[in-house]
Amino acid sequence: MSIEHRDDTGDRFGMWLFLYTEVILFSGLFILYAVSLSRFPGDFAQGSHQLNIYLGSINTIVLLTSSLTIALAVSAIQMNRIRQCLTLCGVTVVLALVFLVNKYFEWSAEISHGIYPGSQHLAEMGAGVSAFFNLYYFTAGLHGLHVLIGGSLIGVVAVLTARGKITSERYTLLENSALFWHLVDLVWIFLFPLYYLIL
Amino acid sequence: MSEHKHEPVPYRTFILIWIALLALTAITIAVSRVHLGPLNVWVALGVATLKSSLVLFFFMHLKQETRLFRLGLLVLLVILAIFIGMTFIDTLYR
Amino acid sequence: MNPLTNPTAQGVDAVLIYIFGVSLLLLLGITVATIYFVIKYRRSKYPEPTSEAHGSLWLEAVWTLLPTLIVLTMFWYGWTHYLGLRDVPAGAFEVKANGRMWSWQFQYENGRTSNKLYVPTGKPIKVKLTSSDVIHSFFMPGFRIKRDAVPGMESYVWFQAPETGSYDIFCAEYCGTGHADMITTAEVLSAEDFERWYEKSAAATGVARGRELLEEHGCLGCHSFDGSNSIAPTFGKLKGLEREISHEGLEQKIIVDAEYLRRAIRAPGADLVEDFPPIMPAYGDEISETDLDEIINYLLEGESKPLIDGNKLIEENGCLGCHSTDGSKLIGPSFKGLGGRSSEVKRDGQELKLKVGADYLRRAIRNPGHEIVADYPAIMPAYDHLSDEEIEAIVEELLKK
Amino acid sequence: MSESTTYTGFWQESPRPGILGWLLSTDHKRIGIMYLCCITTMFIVGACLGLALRLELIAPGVTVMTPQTYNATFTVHGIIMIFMFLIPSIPAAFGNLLLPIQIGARDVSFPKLNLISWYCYVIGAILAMFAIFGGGGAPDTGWTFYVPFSTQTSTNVSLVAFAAFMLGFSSILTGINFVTTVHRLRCKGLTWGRLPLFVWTLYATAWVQVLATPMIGITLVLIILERTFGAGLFDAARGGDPILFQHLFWIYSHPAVYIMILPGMGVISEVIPTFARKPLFGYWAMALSSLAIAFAGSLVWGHHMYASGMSDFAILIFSFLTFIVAIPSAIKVFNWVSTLYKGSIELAPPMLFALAFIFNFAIGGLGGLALGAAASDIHLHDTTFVVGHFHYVMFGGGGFALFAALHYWLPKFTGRMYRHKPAVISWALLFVGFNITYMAMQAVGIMGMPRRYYDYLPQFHTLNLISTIGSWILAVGLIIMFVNLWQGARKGRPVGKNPWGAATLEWTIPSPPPIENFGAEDPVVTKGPYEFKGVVADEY
Ligand code: HEA
Ligand code: HEA
Ligand code: HEC
Ligand code: CUA
Ligand SMILES: [Cu+2]
Repeated sequence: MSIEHRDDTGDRFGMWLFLYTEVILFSGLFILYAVSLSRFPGDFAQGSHQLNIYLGSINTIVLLTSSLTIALAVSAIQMNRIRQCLTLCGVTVVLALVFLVNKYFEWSAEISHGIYPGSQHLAEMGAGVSAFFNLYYFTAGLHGLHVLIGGSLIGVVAVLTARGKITSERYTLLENSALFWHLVDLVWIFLFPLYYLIL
Repeated sequence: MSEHKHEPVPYRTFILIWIALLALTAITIAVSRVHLGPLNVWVALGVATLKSSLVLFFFMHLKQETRLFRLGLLVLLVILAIFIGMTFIDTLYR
Repeated sequence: MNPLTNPTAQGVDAVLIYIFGVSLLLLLGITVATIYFVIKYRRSKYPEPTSEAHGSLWLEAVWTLLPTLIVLTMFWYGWTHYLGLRDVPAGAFEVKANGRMWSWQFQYENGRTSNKLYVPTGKPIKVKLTSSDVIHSFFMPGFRIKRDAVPGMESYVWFQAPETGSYDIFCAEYCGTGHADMITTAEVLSAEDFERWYEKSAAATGVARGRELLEEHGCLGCHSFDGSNSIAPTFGKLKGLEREISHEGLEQKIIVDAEYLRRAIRAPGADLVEDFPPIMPAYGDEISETDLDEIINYLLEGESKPLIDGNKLIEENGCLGCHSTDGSKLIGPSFKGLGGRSSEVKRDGQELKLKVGADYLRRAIRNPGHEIVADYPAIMPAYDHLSDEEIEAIVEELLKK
Repeated sequence: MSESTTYTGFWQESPRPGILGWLLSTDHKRIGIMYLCCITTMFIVGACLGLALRLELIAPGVTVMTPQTYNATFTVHGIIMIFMFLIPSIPAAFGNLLLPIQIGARDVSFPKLNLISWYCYVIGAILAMFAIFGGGGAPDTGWTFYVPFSTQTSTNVSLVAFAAFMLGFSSILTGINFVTTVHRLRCKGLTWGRLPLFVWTLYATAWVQVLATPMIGITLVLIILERTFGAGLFDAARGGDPILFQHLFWIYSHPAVYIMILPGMGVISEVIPTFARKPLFGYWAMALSSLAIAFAGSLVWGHHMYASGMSDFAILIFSFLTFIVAIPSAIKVFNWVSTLYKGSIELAPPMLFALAFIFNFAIGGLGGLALGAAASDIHLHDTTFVVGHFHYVMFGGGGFALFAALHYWLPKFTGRMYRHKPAVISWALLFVGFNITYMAMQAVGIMGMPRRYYDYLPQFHTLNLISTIGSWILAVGLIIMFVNLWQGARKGRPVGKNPWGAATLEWTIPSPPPIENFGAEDPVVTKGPYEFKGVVADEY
């Protein structure tokens, strides 16, 4: 339309508000987790033992690193280093894929052991263990979905950057995608100890 | 409507934060091997909170943003605490 | 409503009256002030406002503090009386109530079960609530008590009835199609009557055991005998019936027999009757083998005598308080020789003579005001809470007298 | 005035002609109008279902529908009225129309997001309609979706849950937009102390939308997952807890009732000063009480669960906090009434609806107190008293506020005035019909009639009959009102900028407003929103 209004701070603030809604979305599952943990601490430890701590730790490192690369990408664009910015975005997307592939192997192993929501095996392991794995699958699943969305978003932003649509003058889109990606990381920062490290 | 432009954060800062994050991850895994009873959960949550504040304030530039952003975060955390805490008022005393 | 001399109702009513009373005063004050201002300061009289006040700290403080005080009293009053609903007096008589779609089953300490809640007067009763499928809620308006029956959890309510009588029990948590029919009553008996009822063995009730079991286990919440298939297939004429069922997704035809019925009750998921949802719960331990045999036998063979004992109903419903069976004239006409008698009645102000038959009797019980027998006052209550089957049973008995 | 008869403002000016000019428009006014159309449609559908419910309850036993149909009808009625009508009604329709103008902005912060939000709403509504009328069984869980029933019934629950999820998403996007807009786009001189109260309430509401709505999102997703995978998340035998579901549900759905009422309170706070020509009494108390309601509203969800088997300690806390929320509402009522004192009061149609709002809301809210007290709620919970309570606050409050807003602002946005006499007649019918319908409903609830009952015992008959008759009066009033408004919008007399003599910014620009609201120059505000000195009303 006629007079274009531009408000980068407003755009970022809007993104933060959106991130709040994401936090609340996950918090629903964390509430269920917290209540179940306080009810079945023993069973939760038992369930947690059956998760693969190595894959979990690797994924933690992967996500932390991807968080770094996307943060660096924002600095790069601010300093008008477009090539570096593109590389960093690329690395982030690759790390997102690594995370998902890793998750795929982890889940297939667990499912092949007969552990999945509603399975007979789970039912036999008792109420607390069932609750643990149900929540694990739904929380990690929702998180995985966010990894997928965040990764795609960064891919799109990288293309826009390459096309010159995102510049050192105008990079809110990149910044906001980075914010989203950091949120994905933040969720994992809590998810990891709560599901893998409860002993 | 004051425009608020950020200074680019130097790469070095981010890398230092990253190293700190990895170190904290190592710590939290290590601590989880020690049996502390219910304390384990609280330690894990404490470390996670520390890690997330690093991400929030540095990676997410919260340090550079105006007061409004921090106020918003505070509101979120208060609400979150209410949601979780008040649910426990029921489940713990049932 | 029932007279409120019971402790739980008195506690709750005190709170209700207090809150409603204060509310009414507040509402009145606000409404009167509004109407008064609107009339007094109408624009035709005051084209310009006579005050430009933006506010008044003093007034603001008043109407922040005033409501605070008012609501705090309400809160405290409500809370203390709520505690009264939770503290069961010592020595309470305990009954278990299990809710399921869509009936209540009460179980007493001596093993006796029933569909109505039978309790003695004057004694605190603790009802322990459980549910075997979805959430139900045990609600007795006459005692102002209510509590959800949640699957996997046990909760309770208590009450005490100073007088004998029959009190409604509703299900107050929405639980599906039959929610509104999940109604029963608490029959408060005198201590002696209750004792008699309590000790009486189940067999002595005059109803076939199979039928009783169907009622106790709530089968009749979903199934009927009258051929209606609203929620679940009817139990009417099951024997030898050809059924289309789906077995593990495959459709097939079978003939209803004992073997099939056994499966249908123990593992209803295995064979699904066409066009019905798979909502029937599986009945495991709670029905013993012998009871199951009774049920199946009853479903296949039925029974020769009427399902419901008409004479018992006539007694229970207090008909004999006004009607005699020996020909003597009480408040109402005698039952003696009723069948085939001709009777003078007044309908819509017009007098006519008619012969007593089943149709007439049905009307006379359901809607007694419609036709009034000559020389009798129009005081008979309408018995429209009786089911069709019950009316049929009563009519059958009456015609025999 | 001869030009103004042909002047059509944003109705004609558009970068794109025709229907696409609407469907792809990012203009907040066009989006607002589109919301208004959808919402009115939904209201009429929902209201007709409500009428059908009352018809079934005219007498005991099955009268016009089977039990299953009744269950589906009240579920659908509730879902439509809450998720598709009342939650978006004032914020999405009138908020979009007015918020930018009242703060002197050209549009909201994220106009494209605004359009996306409308599409989310439409998709959600279409999916819901499909779930309801598309065969397979309309959902029959009640709008509360309580488990385990909602995970067992074979009706279209998953689809309608997904639809509600989309509607929630739409609500979130609107909320994000409004919070950002209020923070970033206020024009010069429009300090926080000069914001119209309507903006304050929208702002408070928007925070609730942002912070509470995701909770219903995850709750609905869990129902869908549970129905698909049968994991037993709420099954006690598998480590779940049905009561936990109720917590998650009410964590959103109680704050949601304040999403429904707060903007309505904002409307009333605009209408009353205008027709009393007097500043709103206690401006800051009104502004802060809006924030207080929004905040405290997120502390009290447990009052829906007193009878559920929740811990007694939780009942103590939740009951206490419930009473605390009543205080800011009381402050508002007292301030409205004292605004009238020594004013110059004109009983124009918007004012009539506003006064009716105060009365109805007071009854509904005071009824809420009886529900908030633990002992009395045990008796009243899940009876028709609760149904009466929430119709009083939602319809008598939220609905009447919407009607006030329609009568107040439609002339602004259509440039034409409806006829006043039919408006007053419809108001009288609505007011009387409403109170008959729901007063009787509350009374029968006190007697102990449970809600969601298609059938009831004979002792409840008289009051139910009265209530049903009331609903017919209500229906007549509604039809007259809608026809009158429609005719006014089509061929009413043209109005000038400021027919009511109001002092907020929207009345300083032409009716209907032009596409970017204020032309080339952004407005500068120098006085408060309720300073009527020197404001002259245009004739209409
Ligand atoms: C617009 C929606 C809306 C609003 C504003 C409210 C407002 C309030 N509600 Fe209501 N409520 C609902 C919508 C709403 N409610 C719905 C939809 C349900 C049922 C959901 C379901 O189960 O399907 C419900 C159910 C409900 C229950 C649960 C009942 C049950 O199921 O057992 C309770 C219990 O505490 C309650 C309380 C309150 C209170 C205390 C307020 C307060 O905010 C009211 C404050 C207002 C006043 C107090 C009146 C105005 C002030 C005065 C007249 C001045 C004088 C006042 C004082 C001195 C205090 N509500
Ligand atoms: C904003 C919310 C809202 C509104 C406005 C209404 C409006 C009405 N509701 Fe609603 N109701 C709810 C929200 C609402 N309801 C909710 C949330 C529930 C709970 C559901 C649940 O339990 O899950 C409920 C439940 C509910 C019940 C209880 C069901 C039960 O528990 O057994 C009843 C029963 O009488 C009822 C009746 C009505 C009636 C008669 C109206 C009337 O006010 C409607 C008036 C309208 C008309 C009479 C029609 C007018 C006609 C037109 C406008 C057509 C004009 C058309 C043209 C000119 C083309 N409602
Ligand atoms: C919640 C409702 C419900 C309850 C309670 C219930 N049933 Fe059923 N029942 C059904 C439904 C629905 C069907 C049809 C679907 C199926 O075959 O599972 C059915 C089918 C049957 C059948 C097969 C009937 C035929 O025509 O083929 C029998 C026998 C039966 N039920 C017996 C019982 C008995 C005995 C009880 C109590 C101990 C009982 N049911 C309780 C809902 C119920
Ligand atoms: Cu059982 Cu409603
Ligand atoms: Cu509430």
